[in-house]
Amino acid sequence: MTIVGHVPLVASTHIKGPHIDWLALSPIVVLTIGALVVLLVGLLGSSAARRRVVPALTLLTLGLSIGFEVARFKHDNSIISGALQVDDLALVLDLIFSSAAIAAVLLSWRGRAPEEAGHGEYHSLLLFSVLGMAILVSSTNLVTLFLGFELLSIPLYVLCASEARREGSLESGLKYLVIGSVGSATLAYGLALIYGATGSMDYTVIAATVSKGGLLGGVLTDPMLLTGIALVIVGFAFKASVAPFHQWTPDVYEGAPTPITAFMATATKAAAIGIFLRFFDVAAIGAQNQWAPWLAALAAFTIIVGNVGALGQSSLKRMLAYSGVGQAGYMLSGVVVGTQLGIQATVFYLAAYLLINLAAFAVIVARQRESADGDDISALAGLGARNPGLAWAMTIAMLALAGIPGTVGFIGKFYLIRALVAGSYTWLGIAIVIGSMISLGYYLRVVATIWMRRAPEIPVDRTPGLVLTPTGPLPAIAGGSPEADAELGPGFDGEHGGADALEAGQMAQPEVAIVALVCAVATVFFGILPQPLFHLVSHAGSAITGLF
Amino acid sequence: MSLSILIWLPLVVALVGTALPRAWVGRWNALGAVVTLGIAISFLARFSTGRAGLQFVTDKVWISELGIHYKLGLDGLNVLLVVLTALLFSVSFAWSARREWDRPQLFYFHLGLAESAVLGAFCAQDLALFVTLFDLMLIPFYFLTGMWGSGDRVRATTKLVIYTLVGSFLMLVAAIATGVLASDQHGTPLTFVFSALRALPLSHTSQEWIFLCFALAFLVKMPLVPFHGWLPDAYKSMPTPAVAVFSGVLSKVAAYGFLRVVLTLFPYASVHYQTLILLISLVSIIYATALAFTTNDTRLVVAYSSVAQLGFITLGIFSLRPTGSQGALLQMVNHGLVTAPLFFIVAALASRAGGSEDLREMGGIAFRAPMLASLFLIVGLATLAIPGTSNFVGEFLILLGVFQSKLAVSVIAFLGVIGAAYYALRLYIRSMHNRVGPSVQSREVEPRELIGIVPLVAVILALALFPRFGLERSERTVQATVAPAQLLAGSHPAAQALRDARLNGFFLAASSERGRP
Amino acid sequence: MATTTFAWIVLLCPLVGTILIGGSFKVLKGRTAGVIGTAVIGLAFAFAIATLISLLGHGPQQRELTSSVWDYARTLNIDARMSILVDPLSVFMMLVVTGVSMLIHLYSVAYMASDRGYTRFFAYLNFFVFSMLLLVLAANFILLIAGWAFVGAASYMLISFWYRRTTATKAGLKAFVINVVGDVGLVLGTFFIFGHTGTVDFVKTFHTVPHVFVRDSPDLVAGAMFLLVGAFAKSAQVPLHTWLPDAMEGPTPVSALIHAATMVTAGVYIIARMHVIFELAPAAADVGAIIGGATLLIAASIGLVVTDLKRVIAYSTMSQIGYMVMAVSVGAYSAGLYHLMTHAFFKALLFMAAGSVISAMGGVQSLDRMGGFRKAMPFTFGAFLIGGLALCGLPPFSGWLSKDDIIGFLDHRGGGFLILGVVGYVGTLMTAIYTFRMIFRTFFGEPVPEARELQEGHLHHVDVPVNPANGEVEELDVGFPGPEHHIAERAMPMKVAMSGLALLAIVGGVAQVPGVDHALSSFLDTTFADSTIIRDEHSTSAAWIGLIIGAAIALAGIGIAYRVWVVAPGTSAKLIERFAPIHKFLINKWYFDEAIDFLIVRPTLWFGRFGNTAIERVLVAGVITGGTVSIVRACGALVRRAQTGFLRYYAAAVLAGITLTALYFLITSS
Amino acid sequence: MAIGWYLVVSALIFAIGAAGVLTRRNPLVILLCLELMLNAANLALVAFARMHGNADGQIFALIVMVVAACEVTVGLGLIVAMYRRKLPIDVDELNELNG
Repeated sequence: MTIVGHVPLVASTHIKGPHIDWLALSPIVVLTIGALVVLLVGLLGSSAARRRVVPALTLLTLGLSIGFEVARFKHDNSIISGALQVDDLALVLDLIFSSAAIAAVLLSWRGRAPEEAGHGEYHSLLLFSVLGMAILVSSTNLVTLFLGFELLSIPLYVLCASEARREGSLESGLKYLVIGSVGSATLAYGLALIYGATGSMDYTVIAATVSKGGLLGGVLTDPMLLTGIALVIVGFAFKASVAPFHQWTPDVYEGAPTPITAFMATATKAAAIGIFLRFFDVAAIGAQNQWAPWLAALAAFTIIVGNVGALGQSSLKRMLAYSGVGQAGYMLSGVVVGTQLGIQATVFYLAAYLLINLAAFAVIVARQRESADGDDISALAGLGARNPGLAWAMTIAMLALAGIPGTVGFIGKFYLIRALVAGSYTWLGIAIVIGSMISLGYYLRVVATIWMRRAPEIPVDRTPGLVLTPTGPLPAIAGGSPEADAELGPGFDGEHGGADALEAGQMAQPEVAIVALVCAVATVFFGILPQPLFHLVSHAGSAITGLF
Repeated sequence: MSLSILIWLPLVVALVGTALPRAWVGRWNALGAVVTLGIAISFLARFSTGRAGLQFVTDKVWISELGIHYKLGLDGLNVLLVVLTALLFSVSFAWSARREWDRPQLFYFHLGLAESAVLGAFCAQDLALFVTLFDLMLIPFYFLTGMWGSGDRVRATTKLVIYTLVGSFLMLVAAIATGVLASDQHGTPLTFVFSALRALPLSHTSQEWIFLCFALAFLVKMPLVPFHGWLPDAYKSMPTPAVAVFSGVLSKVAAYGFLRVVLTLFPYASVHYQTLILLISLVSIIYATALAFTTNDTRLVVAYSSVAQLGFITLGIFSLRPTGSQGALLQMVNHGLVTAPLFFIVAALASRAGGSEDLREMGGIAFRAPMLASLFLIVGLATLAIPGTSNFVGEFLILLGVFQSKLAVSVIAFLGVIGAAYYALRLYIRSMHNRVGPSVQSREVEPRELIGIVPLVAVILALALFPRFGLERSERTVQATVAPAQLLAGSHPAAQALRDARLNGFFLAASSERGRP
Repeated sequence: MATTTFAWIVLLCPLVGTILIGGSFKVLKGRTAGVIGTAVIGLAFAFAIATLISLLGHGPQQRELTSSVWDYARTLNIDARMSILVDPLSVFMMLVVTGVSMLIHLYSVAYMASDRGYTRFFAYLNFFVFSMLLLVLAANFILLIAGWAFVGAASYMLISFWYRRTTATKAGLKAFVINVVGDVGLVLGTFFIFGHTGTVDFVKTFHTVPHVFVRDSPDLVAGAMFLLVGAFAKSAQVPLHTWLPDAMEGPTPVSALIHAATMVTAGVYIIARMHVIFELAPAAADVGAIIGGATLLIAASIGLVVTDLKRVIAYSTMSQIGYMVMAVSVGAYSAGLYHLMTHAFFKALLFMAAGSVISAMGGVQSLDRMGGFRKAMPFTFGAFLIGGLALCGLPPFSGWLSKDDIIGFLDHRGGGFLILGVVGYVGTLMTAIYTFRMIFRTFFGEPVPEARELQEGHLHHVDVPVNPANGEVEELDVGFPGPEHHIAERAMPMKVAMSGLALLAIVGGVAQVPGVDHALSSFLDTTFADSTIIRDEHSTSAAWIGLIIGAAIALAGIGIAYRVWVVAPGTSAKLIERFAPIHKFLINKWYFDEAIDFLIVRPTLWFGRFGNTAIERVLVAGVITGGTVSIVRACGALVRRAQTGFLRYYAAAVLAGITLTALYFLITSS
Repeated sequence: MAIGWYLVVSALIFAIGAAGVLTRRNPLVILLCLELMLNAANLALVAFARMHGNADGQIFALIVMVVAACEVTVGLGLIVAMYRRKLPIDVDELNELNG
């Protein structure tokens, strides 16, 4: 009561808010302003303005935020009296969010979703979601945590449903909303319990209490705190789509507009894993020997469920959703070890995952617009012959997801496993590679469809796979037995057909092709020379002190 | 001239080739392959014999965070294998260049990538680099088989990749564990360089499971029974040049891995599991031989014969005797030299038997093709390791090594020698001799077919006269490689004396390891 | 020039011939290939004589020369060099091999004239001689094994020379595989001995063996036994002999070459060469002697009933080699080698004559179809008769002296060896019987149509040639005996070769006559100087008694043969039906083939088929591969089925997850 | 009055909300149940704020309310959109996406 009593008094006098380091806050500020501006511009009359200016502004905003994020590197400071911690971990993750958003904007440039939802709304919601993520990963306080969490979720609910004419889109939106809200409620309740147990919203205080509990007897005994942590795990697990809380993922990914799916698959996952790192490696690190085994179990379970679930999926988006579940398992295992190495490995993997997935989704967008099969795997048949550029992008993406050497995916897995072994979680490393083995089952299927299956629509007119020379060699020798050739024929029409198709494909939607190719090239480049990425994540790792 | 040039030249050539018109690309790549071979030979020429250490070392930091070095080097173990690789690939390139391929640019790109990866895997002196290239070299074959193969090629190639990567991925974990645990136990910064790791012996417990992972990867790649499930389909549907290099070289990378990685880094486990591996090899020899007896698919006869041969090679390595490993090393080269031409010969046979590779469709082909017949006979006799060929010297050393360490095993292994005589000649007789097959048109072998066979036969004959050429370069290195395991096995002359002195490291590490939680 | 240089040249000649003929097969017309082939062997023979002369130039103690040209496979502690050993034994073998081979080449020049594979034939033939020379000249185990295997390979090529005949290819394969068994035995033997001596060089080995091995030490016996396996496989001793009769599928000159001069004598040679080892391992030596004796009897008994002309001679070879193996195993080295030489003469002669007869029959080899060729082909008859008499061991023919030299030695050693001596005499009797059975059935009696046709001056010619082994019609382009045939009466080269051998078969005995000269044994003395077995030549009188007994037994045998096949031709039929079971047993060659087929071949093939059909499909493809895949697929199906699409199920799963997580924490904490 | 009771009540509310989400098929009702779950958290927060005697809990509670409002708004928007498209307002009918 006393507090309440004093409130008017305090109010009457000049309220002295906490000091704010605006420069440190700049990325967030930029995003906020950008979102509002975009929203307003979206209200302009001329559709031309909307179509061109709005996305352009969005890109500008994101570009600016990236600029500020890069500029703020190595300035580790907590702001607004410890509500936010804009350190390198946060900044690296912000980079990931912004890049994902840029890709999303580019992919939806000619998309149906912005048209139907209205460009202004669509893009500002996207920006708000990014903002939410930025806040989430830099939160060092339960309130900001929850705030960011919701700020990233709610716009996504809308974005998923933004292709309002498509039933699937609406369905996915509602499903995401309901299940997501259950998650939010759980999280809120968990946070409440933690607050109750520790009496503070501030990570540092919580950490102190937790590790104090850790000191006596080695294990926490306060059931309230434990339940709180449990519920928080669940809440995060939702966003990271960790099994068994993953079930919304395939449906929502399939239903949502593909650019949004791409955004969710990369940015949302990054945010969720980021908050896992932030919360468990800072606030709850004291109780590691209690939550680590459970998280490890969840990770292993997720790896298996995701990878086996992806087998035999005919919808590419669905397949990628399941594979995303599996990948979430990989990343979660990086959280489990709770070392700086673990953090670096996880963030590295997130960055790699961003590049790889964007390449894949860009190709899917392209195919959805070109072929009738939508995101069905058959839409890729014969792509290798008709559009080598996209074909290679998809191939590289698939191989990278499978963790084949020469791609950044391999380095990522290498780094993760190295962290796991060092953290004496070798068995989890083995779980990861077992997951990768299973995953080959569906990634290779995609590659095979691209290169080794004939495109259904093109009529057979070209020479068979092997031009028979007068004296032989006969089919069985130099490859391409008759039926194989029949199957191969059109898909394998020399480079001309391919070239035409290539041009056609890229003329139609240069930005999509560019996203695909850039990401693919980056995937290979960082697979061979990963040094830059390592520098990036090494900051992130050192951001969280108090870990070895 | 640094090894990097040798390794990456094929890839560069192939990349350039993708920009060339399809009329030229074949010759261009063949030229590139021959140049590569020339470079490899120049290295062989400059290789100083009788030294154990590495030569032509290139050592750069690749990924400092992971302690991975881009370290290449040649020593007795790999110098000949590198030349063999360059040779087989250039032969395959030349053979392919005389044929029409669909989308040749892509075909040669994959082949070139494969050559670079294999050469790299052989030259790599860093465990992580080795593992990387070991996995990478498989991928081009996925495309080669899937796009230019025959029969149910997609299924076959998928099976091939998954099967082999199952092993390789486990090996990845094992490799990382090797580096991490070694550096932990000795408190040194993380490294994967072989020479450094050799100085940081692992505890027994970790050696055991790590050994199993590596062994699995290598055994699947070779393959040995019972890990050969991928072999029949894959070999049946691969295009000829691909299958020639695959069975000629890629299987050797695995065997080489045993020598380069396992024996040196996990000597304790090598001794501990010696019997197991010997048993697997023995079973492979006998079983594969029996399969080769009865199958009517010419390619499969060759395929199973290579399984048996790799059984012998593994047998030699795990005799844990210098003689055995020396023989194994020589045999790797020999086997590569005979199996590749055999596949080209099979192609030539099939082209005369109405395209069928089935023995029952063949017969009487020798008529009007005396040159083909005599080449085939030479290769066939070399395949069954007839004394007087270098193959025999290899087998002799292998079996001598095994004889010294496990008498019974070698006596049983000789059954494989007898069996080889039967299936090799059966293959020759059923195809070249007997009554003329239904759709056989016999004609003399053409230049474009000879490209694949003659150079290799020439080398076979040369080696038959001077097997010493293949032996002298590896003697020292092999002794150094086998020494640790031999020491532990107690069969080393100075075992008793040295054991206490040299192995304290092991036991200390072991005890401390057991102490750790 | 140094002695070894001559030897190297001897070794090189046939190799050069092979490459020359094989390389220029396109340009060689007519009989050029044959001429070249014969010439190089002749050259080799000349240089062999040169080697002999220059070796005799050395003092008796300096007659063991080795020469090495390069490190063949020297590595680690294995001293395998490309080196030859020239000592009396190898020179002796060199002479026999080159000499007899030269005549056989000469014979083939005409005999094979109409064969489409003429060039190929001489390339093979030269390669065969080269391999054999490598075998006898090798100075270390590795090269010995190499030559050993090359001989096997060459025999394969020659036996299946008419490669369109499935019977021929089968026979070739059989010969080769059994020979590889021999190689393996040799290699294992080498391992056992190398394990202790640490060297593969012959001279070193023979010097070290007495020091590193104690008498009858297990490893030594094992080694010697495995060496014997090698010897038996090559020399067609029981039970590894089954390839020899089938080897008759090859052209007749090949049979002559394999059986007379090269190949089969290798076993005898190696036992003699390794005598140091065998004398230290009497157990093994005795096994050799016993097997030799057994082979001697078994082969002779089969020879009594076989009706294929060439096979009869083949079995006689087996039994003669039995004598030699017996001899060298018990230490009668010079005697054994002496018989080896004489046998080479008369057996080559017999084969040539047989070949001539078969040509006259138009390819038919069955005795049942032959008869009365005496007048039609007098020269062939004469040659055959000389060879036969020498084979039976009748005075004054060479066989008489050499064979009884062996038996005499056995009796002289006494003890258990007496039994072997008796076996030898029994063998003599049977030999006489089957030899003259051949002669009588071929040349005496009513002339068969072919014989009459020949008497009228026309060589019988079949219009549709068939494979005598299985009666299937030949494919006429290549890989079958040429369209026309050649008989000694009409082909000068054949005549010359046969007369040469006939002469040797008669006078070859002079090399060693009890009480008269010991040229051979004293020459070989250098090699066997270190033999520990009592070597004082048994007394001349005893030797002559032995010779007379031998001759008597042989005469008796001939008498029996005369009684059965000439006086009362029906007798043999009667005998056959009286002793039907025995005859059946013999005609089936003691069921060796069947036994081997049943015990080894069938099970192996069955296992292979079982592997291909059952194990591969069920275990590998089914369980190992398919099993894993289906398990993973099943899990996938499970996950997908859980993904019902119903919102409320998802919520339920979530709440279940929440509860589980919370419970886990609460339980673990308390 | 012990904090325990507040917790019991809030837990009950949370459970009721969850049960509602599970059992009800009408999206509107489901939204209400979600509200219940969030408000359970609010109750707990306020109680704790009282217990600890600092205002953080209450601030949090306010924010949760705002968030809840937003969620409901979005939810209602979706439902309206579906209604416009004549889609059945029943979550069990929304299973086009599955597998």
